[in-house]
Amino acid sequence: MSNRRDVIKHSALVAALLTGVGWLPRIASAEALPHSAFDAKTLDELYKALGTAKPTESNLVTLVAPEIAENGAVVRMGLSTTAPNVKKLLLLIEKNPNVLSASFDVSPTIEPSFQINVKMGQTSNVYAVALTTDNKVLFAQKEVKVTLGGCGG
Amino acid sequence: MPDPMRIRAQAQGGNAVVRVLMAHEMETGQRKDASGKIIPAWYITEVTALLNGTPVMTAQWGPSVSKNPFMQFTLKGAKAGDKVTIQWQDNHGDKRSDDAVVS
Amino acid sequence: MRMPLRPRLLPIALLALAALSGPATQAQTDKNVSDAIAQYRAMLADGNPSELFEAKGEELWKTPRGPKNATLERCDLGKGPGVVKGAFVELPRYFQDTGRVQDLESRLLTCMATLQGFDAAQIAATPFGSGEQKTMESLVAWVSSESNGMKLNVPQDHPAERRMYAIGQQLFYYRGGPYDFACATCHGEPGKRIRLQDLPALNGNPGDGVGFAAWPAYRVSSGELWGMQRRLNDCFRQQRFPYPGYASDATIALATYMGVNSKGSVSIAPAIKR
Amino acid sequence: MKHRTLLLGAGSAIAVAAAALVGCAGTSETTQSSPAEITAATQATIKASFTAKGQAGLDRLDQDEIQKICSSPTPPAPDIAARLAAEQAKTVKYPADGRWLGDWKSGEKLAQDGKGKTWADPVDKPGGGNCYNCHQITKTEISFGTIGPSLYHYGKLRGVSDPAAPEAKPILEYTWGKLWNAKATNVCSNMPRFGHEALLDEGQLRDLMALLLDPKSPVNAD
Repeated sequence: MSNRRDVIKHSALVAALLTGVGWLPRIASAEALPHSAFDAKTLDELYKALGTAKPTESNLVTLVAPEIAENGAVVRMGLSTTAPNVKKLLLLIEKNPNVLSASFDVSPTIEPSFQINVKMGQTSNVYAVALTTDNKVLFAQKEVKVTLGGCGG
Repeated sequence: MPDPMRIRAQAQGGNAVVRVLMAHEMETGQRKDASGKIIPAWYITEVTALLNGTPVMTAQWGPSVSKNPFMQFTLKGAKAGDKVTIQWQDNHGDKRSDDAVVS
Repeated sequence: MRMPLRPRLLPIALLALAALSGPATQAQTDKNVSDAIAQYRAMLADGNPSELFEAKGEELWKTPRGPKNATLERCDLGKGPGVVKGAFVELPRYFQDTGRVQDLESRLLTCMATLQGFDAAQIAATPFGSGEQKTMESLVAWVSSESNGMKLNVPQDHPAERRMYAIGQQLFYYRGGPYDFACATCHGEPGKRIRLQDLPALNGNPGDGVGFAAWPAYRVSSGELWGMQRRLNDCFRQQRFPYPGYASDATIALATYMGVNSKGSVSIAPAIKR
Repeated sequence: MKHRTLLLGAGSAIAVAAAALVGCAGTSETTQSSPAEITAATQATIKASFTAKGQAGLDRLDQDEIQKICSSPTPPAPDIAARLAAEQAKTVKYPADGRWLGDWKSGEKLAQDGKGKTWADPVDKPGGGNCYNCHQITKTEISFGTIGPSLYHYGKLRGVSDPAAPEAKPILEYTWGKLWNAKATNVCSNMPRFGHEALLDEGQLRDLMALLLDPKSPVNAD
């Protein structure tokens, strides 16, 4: 199911989302990107511009989220990482009006693992992102489908 | 004065699992009231956890954290009798701090 | 260095759906979807915000309030003044002092009026979620939590209780309104759903923690604690009926009917619901 | 025209029933209530418990013959059911201009919409079809109810490849009738009588017809 285009898309998206919420250095080319620019050609430039902060999908980051949310008002998310030197764990919800849901600054006394209830306005990709002290950006992503529940009235 | 939190801290294999419920509206600033006026955003912006008085975690939250927020985390090396403190602050400047003892 | 790529995870239920071609595989779709919903609910089960309401309810119970500046600690919920543990699973029941069959909320109104001096009619007319109705949310959360894990045992000893059951049964099947709906339209047969929500068959015993045994509950959709009164009120709204009075006999009759039908099922109140 | 009556229309009967209720609650604890007494008490309870709110007036509690006969755990006797269904069948108004199908896209929107007719809804706002509450319809919408049968491939399964063809006519008529007055075929059907109760207008019904029967609709095409 995975192809290079998808990988690039998710990676670029995380980068753009992070830039938007102020967690990555604001890079002129990234900021200037129109939303429609999430395709490979333009994104190669974005990659270069992001340098070490290039977001990488990684199995060192885990996102636990339901396949389907019966109600978008409360969706339990679990985000954790086994990557070394992690300083922050972020939860991003792509289609929410406020993309950044929560950010956790971790210390050696706490597991880099959190559960939290968040709101989702609609079906969306959700990203768990780990930022390391050596400026790596690692992420895991999953689509959560938000359904219309009840009698709809 | 905001309502107290519910904090449960349980020792588990050399660590302590902490579950927290906070009483808060977490208004997004996106919703409208019956008359069509935007309901202003009102949400917890910062959460801090302390173990025996020492800060171990700070979290920044946006308005998309659910109403009456739930959060769970694990403190390394915490044992029965240790004191866990949770503090929050919202965008109105309201604050709340509650303690629990690891059991 | 690039990290090894993890294959993109497509939700299993959606993959299965994509493979569907016709109603022949309906059962499989239903199973995938209901598994996914079950997963969603299981994740939420730990950390039910109803605990916040329970804590507040216990405090409100013990706090002197109202014109008489009194607590509710002498309130008789059916097992004697001040006895809260186990009271909820035996409600609605007949009360000698009022001469009425009362559910939890109706009885709390009585106590708030007689002990604390509140105007019961005024509280009954207050919109859900505001004023003293907000107090009620917390009180029902706490009182019901004190029967959590106990078996429902709504009494049928007094003739008034049996009569209330019989009225409740007729109301359950009473069709009306522009849509011709009765309670039974949605809750008359087991194994049915409205949209993705399972519908308990309330003319029988739907089992532990289902139907009557799952209310009061924290509603994630509104972030409020709903008692049975609000649950029934919203059912009647969607049934396109007129407005049922708070703690009116129609609502108590239906609660009696459902409660008695659920005899022996374990109450998980306050539950968490979508 | 519909004739609605209260089960016990007379006000005096209600007064008696109310008195019986009070009496029961007070002293006559050993008396066993007769079924007629309970029915009267139910009526009294309804009267005392509901108030009009918004567009939901108290007249909504007055039952017509169908609602009355179907307010029981046991279905009506076959002969009565057949007679009443035949009467309901006479109420169906087929499209005057012979146009059966509208736009399936509008039909899908209507099928999704579960609003309308509650005490909280504005009177002038048209109500939705509520279809997904009870039926599977398209393949893509996974949030559907199961109170009614699946309507996925509705037209396809009935062999409707050209809705304008003469052989499709009986299916068009049957489907229109079902939408207009479901009680015409099944007297105690759970389905609302969308045409008969003026819940949807002719244009809306045409759009729902298209959703179910247009070969291009995702109901049949997917």
